[in-house]
Amino acid sequence: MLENDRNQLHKLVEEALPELDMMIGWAESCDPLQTTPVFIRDAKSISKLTLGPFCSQNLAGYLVKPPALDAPPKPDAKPIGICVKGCDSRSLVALIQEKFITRDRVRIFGIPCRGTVDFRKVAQRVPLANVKSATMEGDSLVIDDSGTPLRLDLEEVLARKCLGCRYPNPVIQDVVIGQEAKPRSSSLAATYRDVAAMDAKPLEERLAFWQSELDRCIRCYACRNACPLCVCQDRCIVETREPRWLTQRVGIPEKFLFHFIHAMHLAGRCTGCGECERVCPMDIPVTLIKEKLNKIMEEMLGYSAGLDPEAVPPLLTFNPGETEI
Amino acid sequence: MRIGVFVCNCGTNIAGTVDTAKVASEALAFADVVYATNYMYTCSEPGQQEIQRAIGEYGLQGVVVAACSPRMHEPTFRRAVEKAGLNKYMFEMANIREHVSWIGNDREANTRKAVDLVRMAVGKLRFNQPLFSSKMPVNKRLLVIGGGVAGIQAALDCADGGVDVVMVERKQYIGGKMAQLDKTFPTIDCSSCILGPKMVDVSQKENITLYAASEIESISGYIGNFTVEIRKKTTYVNWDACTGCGACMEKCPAKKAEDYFNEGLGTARAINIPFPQAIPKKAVIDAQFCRQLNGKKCGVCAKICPVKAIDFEMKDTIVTEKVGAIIAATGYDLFDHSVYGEYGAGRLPDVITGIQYERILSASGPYGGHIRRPSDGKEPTEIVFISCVGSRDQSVGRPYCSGVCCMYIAKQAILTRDHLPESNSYVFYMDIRAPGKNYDEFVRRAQEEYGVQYIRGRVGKIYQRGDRMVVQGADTLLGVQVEVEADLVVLATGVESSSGAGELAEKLRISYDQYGFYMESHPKLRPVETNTAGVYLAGACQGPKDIPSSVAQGSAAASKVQSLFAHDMIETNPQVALVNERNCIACGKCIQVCPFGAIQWKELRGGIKKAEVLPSVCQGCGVCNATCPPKAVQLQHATDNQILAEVNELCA
Amino acid sequence: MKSGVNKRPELKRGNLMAVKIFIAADRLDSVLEKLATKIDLWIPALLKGDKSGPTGFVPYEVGKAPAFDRQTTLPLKKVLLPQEETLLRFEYKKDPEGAPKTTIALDDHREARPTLVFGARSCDVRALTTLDRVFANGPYVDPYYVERRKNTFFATLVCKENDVKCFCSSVGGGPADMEGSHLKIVQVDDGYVVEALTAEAQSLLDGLGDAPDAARDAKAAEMVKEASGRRVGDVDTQGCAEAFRNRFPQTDYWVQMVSQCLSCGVCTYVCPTCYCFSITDEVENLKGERLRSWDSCMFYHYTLEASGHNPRPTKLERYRNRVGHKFSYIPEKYEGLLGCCGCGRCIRSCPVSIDIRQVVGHLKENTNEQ
Amino acid sequence: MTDSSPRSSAPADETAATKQGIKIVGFLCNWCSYGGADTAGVCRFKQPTDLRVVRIPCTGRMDPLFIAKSLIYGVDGVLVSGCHPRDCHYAVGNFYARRRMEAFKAFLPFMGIDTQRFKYTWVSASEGQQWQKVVTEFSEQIHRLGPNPGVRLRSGDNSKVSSGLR
Repeated sequence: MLENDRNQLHKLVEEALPELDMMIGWAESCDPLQTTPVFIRDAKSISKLTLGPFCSQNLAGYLVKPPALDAPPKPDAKPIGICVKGCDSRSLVALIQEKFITRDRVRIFGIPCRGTVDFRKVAQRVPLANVKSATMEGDSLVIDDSGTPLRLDLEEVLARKCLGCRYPNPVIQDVVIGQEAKPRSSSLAATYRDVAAMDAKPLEERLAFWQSELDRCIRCYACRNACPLCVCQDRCIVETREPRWLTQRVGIPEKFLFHFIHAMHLAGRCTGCGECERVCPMDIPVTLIKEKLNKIMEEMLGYSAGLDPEAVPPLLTFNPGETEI
Repeated sequence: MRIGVFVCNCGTNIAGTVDTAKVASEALAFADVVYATNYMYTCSEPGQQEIQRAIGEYGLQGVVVAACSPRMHEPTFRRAVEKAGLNKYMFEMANIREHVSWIGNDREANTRKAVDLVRMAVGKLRFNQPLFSSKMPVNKRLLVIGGGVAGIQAALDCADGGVDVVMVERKQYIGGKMAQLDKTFPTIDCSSCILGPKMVDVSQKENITLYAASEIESISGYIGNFTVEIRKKTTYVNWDACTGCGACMEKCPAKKAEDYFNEGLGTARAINIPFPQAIPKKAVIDAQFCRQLNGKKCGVCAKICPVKAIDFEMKDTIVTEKVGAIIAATGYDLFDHSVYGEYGAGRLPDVITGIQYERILSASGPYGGHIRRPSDGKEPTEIVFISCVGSRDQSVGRPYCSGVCCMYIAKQAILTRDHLPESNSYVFYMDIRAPGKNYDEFVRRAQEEYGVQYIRGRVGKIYQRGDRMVVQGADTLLGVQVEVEADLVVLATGVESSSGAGELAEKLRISYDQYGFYMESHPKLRPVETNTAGVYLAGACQGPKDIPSSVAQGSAAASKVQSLFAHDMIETNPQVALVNERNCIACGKCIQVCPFGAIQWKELRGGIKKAEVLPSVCQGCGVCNATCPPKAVQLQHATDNQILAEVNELCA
Repeated sequence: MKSGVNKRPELKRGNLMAVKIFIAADRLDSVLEKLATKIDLWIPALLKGDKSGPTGFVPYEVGKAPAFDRQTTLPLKKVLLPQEETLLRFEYKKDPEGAPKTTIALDDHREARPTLVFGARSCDVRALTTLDRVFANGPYVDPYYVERRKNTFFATLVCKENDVKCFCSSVGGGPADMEGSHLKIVQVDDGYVVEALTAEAQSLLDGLGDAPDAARDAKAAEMVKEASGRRVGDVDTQGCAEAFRNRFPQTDYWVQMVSQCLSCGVCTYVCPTCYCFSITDEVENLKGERLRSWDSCMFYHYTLEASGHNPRPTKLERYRNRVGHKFSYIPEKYEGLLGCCGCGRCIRSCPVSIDIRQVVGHLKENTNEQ
Repeated sequence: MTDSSPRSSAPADETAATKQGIKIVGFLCNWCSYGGADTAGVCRFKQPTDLRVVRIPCTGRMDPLFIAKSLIYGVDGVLVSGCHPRDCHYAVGNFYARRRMEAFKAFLPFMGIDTQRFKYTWVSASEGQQWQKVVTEFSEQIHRLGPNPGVRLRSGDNSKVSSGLR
């Protein structure tokens, strides 16, 4: 099935490429459990494009990050092709909504998604050192580490964000590759299960949890840079001295404030793609922080980001009548 | 930075509960503070001279005064440091009087708090920058929105002063509610006799451009330089040609059109000039009732019109005007009494509103000035007036007093007695509010000379009995229930904000209260200014008002405009937002949130977009600064670094 | 501070008879506990509860289990080069009489305590040769680094198994490389054979255990032999310095190689040889500190000049600089020594799976074609 | 409230040291609440002395991150006050602020910071008495909570908590 989808993608990209500036997709990397983003400009590279549960990166951010951000497209520029999963498509909607990119600048190849693999979860079951290959067989992930092939249920190694996924199918697309996927969640409760579990803990435990988690933060800013909606990037206030919100110290307060800044700047904008958590080398559940704010936005203001290109993010507007928010 | 700190004793106001000498000596230990002292009255002439002396002697680059509220003396001290050669924004105040000495008696705690406040002020001052005003030209044209008596007064005053005036009125005639009135209290002079000449003046002044039957489409720009789009609504009559002869009205076969001017008491023709003295005296076709426009064959007016002014194909047009100031004089509407079930919920034909009664009283009204009741045209003999209908009633969301009803009821009762000497008038009232000049005397005349019976109490019920109505109420002074059998009931419907006031306020970017009345800058000291520079208020759009107050406000607003227009250039407030282009990521969020439209796109070489603040439009609220994710836009004098510095002094 | 600043810290290899002890796996904790009483002890350990969680070097605490099973997520450089360190403290002294003159008092007191890193890997220790060149060998000697360096000892594990991202052999090291180490640790079936490589190290082993029996000794020797023979990685770094220079102006090459880079600092922060730092003064009222903190050449702000100009404005220039630094500038400056230890951490932790081996490996290919 | 009421002042059993230590930062808009605080002063309405006021032009200027910064770095309480909704000097600044602060308030406890340490309210320039009430109640609340421990780790308090997440 995956093979068919891949062939279909190759065919569609081949047809579309002459009209495209380039095509952004995923390619295999040296690690069988992780792909690498690839930027295709010539037909002979199309075969590099791959699909499947290892295509974890959200590619939407590449459309707006420097240098693209600093140089506005020429009026006659051709559209950019891009592969998006359900969650990625919401980032794209948010970027269109915030006018970082126009709809006609992108040709969207929608990929219904059955979930992406969290390699750390694989590592809990098999030492990564010798993984030679990983393939999908039905709903199982088959790991070959030059011993007996190990069969893992895909569900058990899915990224945390996938478990409560409500939008596995792209919410915006020009073409769709493969068959529609079934949402794993249809309720707020299921989507925000981890948030609720956290909320249920006593305050002191929550503080201790974040102290312990954020203590590991090395301020490498991978979470920020991977976030498709962290559009400030090089201008981010966690690094500037003018204004000077943070020092170079690596104490817990600095790390808290850094993550507060990240979270508050995404309040009402975060589409929950989970990139910040995926890229964290220190395995800090940073997406969970944003999930809480997303939940607040849904419950308090009835807003879910990245679904409607016409909507105004809720903190950029107001309603005089909402006296009881 | 070399900072001087001056701690004021304010006599004993501060020194009574704060050890000012200790505050000064602790301040001297702060980084950058090179001079600190306390003084008996720092705001006094010698106190200011002490600051100026220290600036010279110690080469101070910034000054902190710990004294009263900056809302009190910040301007004083800014002037003082400016005189000594400092930029006036290199000054900070620590409020150790209203916020410290006056609210606690614990000298030790107060002193500690005062030291903290001084430390915060010093912390902020380290990040202060000299700020400078800029100048920009003023377009000396005025837009008056609303052609009621307040707007007319403002327009005429300004036009007399040589200002070009653009007046926009959404009805087809000017004069507003006053044009519908018969007589005015407390002098009983004829409303149209005193208003008419002013209306004529508006039409004849060469420097007044009148757009009637028009509405404001959009407003952009800022004080001195507004651009206004005006929507001229379709009238189906070419007003340039129309002479107001009225021939079309006579022949129009659609005779059952709504007569708005007469408050529905009569009927009008589909093509209509609402009253003989109307300015502009031009006909308008009511599309709802016109036969031709409703697909029936007609076109009588077009045939009869001697100047061929009728145009059934007419569409709305937009005209653009550029002005330097705006006066909003959009007036008021009247409360819809149908929410009161006890008064018949609008279903009893002989329960009418005060304004309808004005039309009945008026010689140019539907009954030619003869008092009759609408249901059967009979002359009433027993007439009941009920005050506070939609005023001072929390249950209908109108807790405020409309201010004019007590007076107009008295007037109408007097006039009723003049017209029908045999009639009896009764007034049900809560309180009598008659605080104006000769007002209370007027009400007394109604009671004493004209025998109007004032009954203090609310009416509980009105119902039909035969061809009369029974008005049941309480006389709370006598403590009895009363019942009056009435031929006619007049409800003193209260004043409410004009329909569409909110939408217009948003176009003007001014604030309004929960009832839709526009907010003045200061309820006492800046009653006709708004918080949007260059936008002024006149008349009842700001709150219920009678004619003299409206006229006074019209003149007041006009004088504000003329004092603005006395300058060729205006100075801008430098405490505005400023974009650091290097940090701007062109996300446009500041543009989206700015309540004043003060931020726009700017294009650099290579098509790179950046946000740009228009300093003359920016009011300095800082929403953009709070919103900007990379903090590229900073509100001058309340920058992130300045606020953080204050917070840091407390975290330390 | 003056002594020894111009020469590389001497790591004497003792001529004495090699001292070896055996530590049974179940005695490891008590041995570490004993060691910790002699010297400040650091061990590799889990930084987060689960077994696949991130790891790094931490000061030993009783009961803390060392994580020897895999390479740490974070390198050991922070033992010598903390992420944030206070270089000096200063305080403005005001004249109590209120005269405007202030004086300034400086305090650069520092203390380097003898420290042992138990369970380093050869790639990590080898990486210090790069740091030594920069901080210790002149012309600018960093006293903070040098003092810690002189007082720090390394007990290095012979690498039992590498993963697909390791390439130490390609850059001059190897799984059993003991360059710069003081103790050698060989994991045998039921424990560890630890061998002192220097005289100072020998005293550390005193009283910690007995010599291994012959079987274990033989097993250890066999494992060392296996590891020494294992070639890890196949990147051709021959002539990479020159190849890089040729590639430098070819924007297309860099576009092709690193378009996916996110410009984050992961690769540099997990890199044992990356040493870029920033110095900032943090002042609160009259007191202040001069801080040195990790910085990353992948950050925009790293090269941002006060004028607003940035010579490396995009990730392409920045990534190119990183490669150049490790594979061209350092070898050209320091007699061919590569600025990379082949640990593979940057590959492992890269959020978008950029593989520096490919970037380096392709430097030479078809140079003219690109 | 009356000055004679023992409950109107800080709890009596509190040591002088804690009393001295409590610091509350107040972000007050210039037009309404700062004026309200002035009015309270002019009327000599007695208030606890823990509050330190930062004057801002409008609550719309209030980035919730100022609150985060204050609480993370150990200020004991944060009080934000502005014009009543619809009375904003800048027409709508407090509408923006209301959403932002409400969301922030709901978010704070998730990170382990006591939401009771933050309050926002609306007080007009004429409401001196209301201001006294707000300050008194909030100060009492913060005194009950005691000094803000902030987020700093006490020494040796490293990774005690395991993640229950994956």
